[in-house]
Amino acid sequence: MNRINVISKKLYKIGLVVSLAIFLLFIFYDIHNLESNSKRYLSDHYISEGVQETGAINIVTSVLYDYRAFDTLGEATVLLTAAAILSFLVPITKDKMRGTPFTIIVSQTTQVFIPFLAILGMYLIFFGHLAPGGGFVGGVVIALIPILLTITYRVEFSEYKFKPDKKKVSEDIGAIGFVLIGLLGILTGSNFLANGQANVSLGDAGELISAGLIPYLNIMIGIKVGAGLAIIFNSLIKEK
Amino acid sequence: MLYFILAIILLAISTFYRVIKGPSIADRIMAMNTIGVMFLLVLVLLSFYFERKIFIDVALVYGVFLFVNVLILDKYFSKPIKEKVGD
Amino acid sequence: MQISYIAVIILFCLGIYTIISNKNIIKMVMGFTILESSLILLLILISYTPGGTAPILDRQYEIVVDPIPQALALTTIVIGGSVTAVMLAVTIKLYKRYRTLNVDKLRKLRG
Amino acid sequence: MIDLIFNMLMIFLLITAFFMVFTKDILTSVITLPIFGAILVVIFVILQAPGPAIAEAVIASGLTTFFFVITINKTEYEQNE
Amino acid sequence: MITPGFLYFIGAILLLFPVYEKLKYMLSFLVTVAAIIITLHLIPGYSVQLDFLTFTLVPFKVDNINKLTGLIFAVGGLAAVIYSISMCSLSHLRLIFVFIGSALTAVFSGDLFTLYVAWELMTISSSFLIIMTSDVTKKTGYYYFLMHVAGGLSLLWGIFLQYSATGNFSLNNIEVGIPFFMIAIAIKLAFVGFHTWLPLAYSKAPFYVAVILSIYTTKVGVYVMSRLLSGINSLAYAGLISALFGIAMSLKQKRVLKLLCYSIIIQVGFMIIGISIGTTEGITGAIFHLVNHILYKTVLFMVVGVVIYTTGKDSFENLGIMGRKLPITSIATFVAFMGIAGVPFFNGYMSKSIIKEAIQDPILTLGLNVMSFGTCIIFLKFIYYAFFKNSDRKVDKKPPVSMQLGIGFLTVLMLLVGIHPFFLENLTNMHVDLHYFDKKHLLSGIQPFLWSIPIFILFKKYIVKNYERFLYFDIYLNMAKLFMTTGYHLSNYHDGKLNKYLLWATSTLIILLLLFMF
Amino acid sequence: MEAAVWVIILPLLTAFFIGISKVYVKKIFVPLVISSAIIYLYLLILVINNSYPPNVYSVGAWRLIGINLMVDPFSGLFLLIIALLFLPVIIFSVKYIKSYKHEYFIFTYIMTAGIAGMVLTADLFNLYVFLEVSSLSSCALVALKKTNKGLEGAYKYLVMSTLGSFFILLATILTYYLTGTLNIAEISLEFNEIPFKIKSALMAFFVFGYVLKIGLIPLHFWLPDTYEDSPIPYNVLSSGLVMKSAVYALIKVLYIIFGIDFLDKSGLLQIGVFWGVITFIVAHLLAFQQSNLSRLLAYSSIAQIAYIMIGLFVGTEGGLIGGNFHILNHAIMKGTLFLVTAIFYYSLSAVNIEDIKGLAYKFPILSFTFVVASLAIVGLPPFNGFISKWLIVEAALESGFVYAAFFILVGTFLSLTYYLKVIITLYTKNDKEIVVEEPGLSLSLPTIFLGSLCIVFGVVPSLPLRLINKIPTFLLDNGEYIRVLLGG
Repeated sequence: MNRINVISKKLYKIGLVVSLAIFLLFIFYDIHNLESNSKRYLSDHYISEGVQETGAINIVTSVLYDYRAFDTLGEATVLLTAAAILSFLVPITKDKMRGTPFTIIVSQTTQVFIPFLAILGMYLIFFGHLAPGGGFVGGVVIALIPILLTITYRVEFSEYKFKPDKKKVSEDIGAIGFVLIGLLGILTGSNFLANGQANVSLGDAGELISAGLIPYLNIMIGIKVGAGLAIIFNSLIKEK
Repeated sequence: MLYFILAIILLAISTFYRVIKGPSIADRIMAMNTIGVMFLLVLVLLSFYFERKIFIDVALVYGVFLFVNVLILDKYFSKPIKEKVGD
Repeated sequence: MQISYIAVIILFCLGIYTIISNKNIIKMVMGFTILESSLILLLILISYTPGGTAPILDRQYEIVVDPIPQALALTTIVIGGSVTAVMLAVTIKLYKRYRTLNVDKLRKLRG
Repeated sequence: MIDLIFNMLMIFLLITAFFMVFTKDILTSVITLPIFGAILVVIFVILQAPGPAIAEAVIASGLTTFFFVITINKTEYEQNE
Repeated sequence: MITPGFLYFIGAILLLFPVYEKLKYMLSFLVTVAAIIITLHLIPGYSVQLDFLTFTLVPFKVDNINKLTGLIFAVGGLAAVIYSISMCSLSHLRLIFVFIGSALTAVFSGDLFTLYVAWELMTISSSFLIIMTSDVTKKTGYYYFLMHVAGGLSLLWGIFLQYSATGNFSLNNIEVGIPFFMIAIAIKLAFVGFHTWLPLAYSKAPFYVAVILSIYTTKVGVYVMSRLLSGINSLAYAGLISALFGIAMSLKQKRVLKLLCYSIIIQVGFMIIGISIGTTEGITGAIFHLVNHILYKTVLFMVVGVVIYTTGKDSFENLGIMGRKLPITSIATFVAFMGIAGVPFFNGYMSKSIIKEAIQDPILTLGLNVMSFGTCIIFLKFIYYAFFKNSDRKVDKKPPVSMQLGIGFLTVLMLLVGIHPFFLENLTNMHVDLHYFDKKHLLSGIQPFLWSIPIFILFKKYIVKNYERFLYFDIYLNMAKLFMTTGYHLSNYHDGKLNKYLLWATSTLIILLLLFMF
Repeated sequence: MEAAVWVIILPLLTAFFIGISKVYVKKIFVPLVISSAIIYLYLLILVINNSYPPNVYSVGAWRLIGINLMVDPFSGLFLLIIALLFLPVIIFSVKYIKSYKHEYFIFTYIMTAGIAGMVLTADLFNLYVFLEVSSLSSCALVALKKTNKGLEGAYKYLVMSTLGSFFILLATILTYYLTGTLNIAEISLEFNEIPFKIKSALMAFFVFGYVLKIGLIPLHFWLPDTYEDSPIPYNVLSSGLVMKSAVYALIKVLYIIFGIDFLDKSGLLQIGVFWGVITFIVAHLLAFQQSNLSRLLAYSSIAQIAYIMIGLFVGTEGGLIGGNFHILNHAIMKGTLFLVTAIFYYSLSAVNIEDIKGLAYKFPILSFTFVVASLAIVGLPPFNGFISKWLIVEAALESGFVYAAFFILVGTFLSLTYYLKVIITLYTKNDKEIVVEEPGLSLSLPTIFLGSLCIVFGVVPSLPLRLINKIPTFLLDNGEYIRVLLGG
């Protein structure tokens, strides 16, 4: 009896999921038949005018950091919240992670690797408006430095090099910087997070120093994400 | 060039068998690393195929993370050693 | 390429199935990851135009794919990652308290 | 041709996803997670979305895997001993 | 013009400030007397309009009937407050003020909305009066509150139906939702089947609370019934049944307070009959009976209160102390008894005569006689214990002056109304074309009383005997049990299993999709 | 309207500065928190005053191609709720919260920013982002005490809210695919041409996603769990703002994007009213069984939200006024109840109903406040809950939902049963000697302020109704919204 019960429950679950799939299939099929590709005037506008309006040749970045920069503010806040949650869930005592010790080869490799990581991160951040990547990805790559230190040496060493308090503060500074750069728009008489409209010189598209405020926003996000992810990782490692 | 990509992907799929079957964790990590490297190659090849050099960035970042990934999997998933090492 | 929408549907439903049927907390979190991936895949799929190229306009291109869904996908990826991190942290915390990963055993709250 | 590659990748994606969900051993499914992420990265690149591809490489096959590894190390792994 | 109810509310608010003893006395005296004076000087036909939300309300409207009712409420308020002031705490006094104020507001309200608000305020304040007195009364208060809120909600539903059908809040022509108005009023009136709260509340609550409750709760019901449901003839029989039930129940009681409670049900039966006739005479008679009833029933409650205060219990044996040791109380008891029995030249007589005169139906006349007769028998038991049975109880403490003052005040009023019945008519210009003191009415009035005395003497040992408590059956308790078990089973489904919950969620999604897409 | 964007930025900036002050300048913490809350109140009043006629603030000055913030009477109402609740709760928590003080305030401010963003934004994806901000931070607040129950509640909350978010995201993506834009007004215009079936499927996803956060039966299960062992001042914001913001988003999406005609045609109005009726009856039955005060109040919240949903789904002018007024009233009443509970907890750590026995004689004024608020939430006159329930019932009757109207009255009776239980326990004398810690003025003053609002809004309902009366025309005819957003 119990067995039948279990099986019927499982069948019920599968039935639910399959019916959901059928519904989705119907919806997608209907949508597919609609010929909706004509409705792209917004993105067409971005593609045709984006480079001129924002000065960034990476349209995704210009959408992310200029047209829809408010989303990015929210996204950064989510990340900050996550980092704050993880850092406050951490107790004072440290937990022991079971793992194999690394040999000298790995630690040497790490030493070689770290400058490379720093340069890669910087590149991703500074060229955010020219190439794929941007503040977020660059921040994560920079955050790999403390992560690598943590896994090859130990948490103490990583935290000795990068103090948790300092990481927290730099995360906050990154977030504040984002908002403050946004406020520059208000100062110049335009709206919040305004870039080209606020008479910021956009420069020549394609140059490193161009696109007005976008690179600076990228830097701020980079700082924030780097610090935030380092906090998250180390917190998880220490989690008791 | 696309044939190369296709071949690599087929190889990757066949390597995935090791992940499914692999008796030990180390086998699986190794297989995963292999597949990762194959995809790294695919990314680079695709960049050439599309003639967009910026796609190389993706491969670069992916490569970095593949390295760290394998490191972390190695460190924490291989059989623990009785002495307390690392945190 | 339109056939790959089916893959999105399958992934989505697989994620839902994992969440509702798996009793292991970590597997549930994994289900959320799959769910999130399927939505990102959907975003990228709808951004794609056949013959288009990436929206990085270092020179003039004929057809460029839609940049907006890509931006949305970036945001979604970050949010999803943050949520996953928080979930895993809570998971560890719960494990330390209840000494189990079975969802059905977390039953202090009831009634 | 590129369509064929794309479809192969989709099938591979589904295989990994199903394997990830239905395998009993949680370590295996975590090892599969970066493969899943990598396939997504390649798919994104084929779909001309390098930005999301990088982000996916960073988050899904990077950080999320780290988090999972640590979590399992602290929970399941302890249980096994 | 200020409404008397508002005055009481102001008094309650003033009492919120820290008031010391003497000021408390002064304030309550001032408020109650001022309320009487204001009520006396109200001019029938006056009304106040107020815009509230989207509708125009008439929170204050005076006519003859409610002026008289308001007057007797104000008088009762004065007497009750004087009676109880030495015993009750400040918070109680506040609640009493709110209670009296809302009762007065209900009486003077000119639309259903105000009526409902005042109705619920009465419920709230009286329930808290019961709840806050002692730990014994908590359950009673719970029960009382729930019953009354159920009644209030029934009234509200009636109001909604009426409002959506007619679009105004007029009190006069209720067309829709009459059953719901009936239920509401039946609960307030302690009609048979809805009466369970009354004996519970009045006997458990402290006596001064019972005094105050007995003045207003059921009487507001009577007043509202006269406004909303007058002229539904079939209700007269219901009132008769209710009264007969009251007689049967009150004969069985061991405790004096309970006897008084059931006798309220009987008296309310009179009023229901009067109102349901629907003629002017009938309604006037009912309202006059309401006035008289308030007078004597309050006195009786107060008297029992004195007994409880002095001896600590309210069993029949304790009544004996009245005969010798408490002269004012004894006189008051006697006057009240004569009044309730409807003996000519006492106050109950006049209103009973009016109602009797108004009735055309022979069955109802017979029933009315039976009711009078039953009332007499019940209260003869009371009198028997008070004056004829020897009692060895001792008086521990003397009742305070304020209590006796309250009793005395009402007794004087009773005598006044009894001897000069036109006093009430003149006061409010409600003239009934009736010669109270002609032979026919005198004879019919005194008959039940005269008959009851020999019968009481004959069947004394059956009547005086204290019966065992009958099996107590309450349908509402069973309903509550059903409610509790349902809730228990439901809460068992919430066993904390996340997978189960998620399954519910997904099923909901599928159902939603099905519903919307097909 | 510069102030509109400040409403979102200021709490964010405050949260970031609190993060810095935790490490370096510890002394400025309390002044920072309080002064920011006061400035925030001023800003909110400024925005609310300018909420009619509606106006648009374009972030980045991009107008239609960027993200816009829309200040309209409907969002003005929510800002009013924030204005009424936020400062009292902040003042309350400065003394109340003892551990993880900085984190508590960081999360509270971020949560408020998220809710303000949800309320103001006129962009579908932005709505999702801010929804995520508010739900993640409120999840953190649930786990703040780090007790077993708190963590478990946080986990359940996280799972449910993430699931809901994914469905909302799915619907958002499909909407973008169909219309090529994310601006709500443009979507609304484009939606006229979309076939009925696709629209209803999208609506099902939106409804499911948001209702998961609102917590109608049977999607309510996570809600009481999050209330049970979380810091109680957070519960005030949770029931007053977080749940309500989901209601707000749902109503905005449904009424503005889909339009009332479509809702009527697809049968959502009927389904919604029926769903609401079921929900509050079951919630009342369940609330009676609870022994934990917070949990009881949580179930009561579910029931009250169901009333709100009935009011909003009736689909007439009166219903919208009633529902919106009940949103405001419920925030105030539940806020009062939770704050009183918090003081009880603070004074003798009592959360179970038996524990509060006899406390009325220790805290006479606070208990009176509790009684007032609970009678108001039951819906007895002359308190504010009565007025809004009256309006809802009237609207339901007018538009033919007679059963809903009748059951609301039945629900009133059912809710009285358990609130009266609590009140009676409060007023029962306790034999044990109770040692209490004095709450002090900073705890009791906000409570009494909110409690007095219950009476004030009951006696003078025209005060908030002046704002609320403008909402229905605005929602029922989405033309004005579209015109303002596109052209104004």
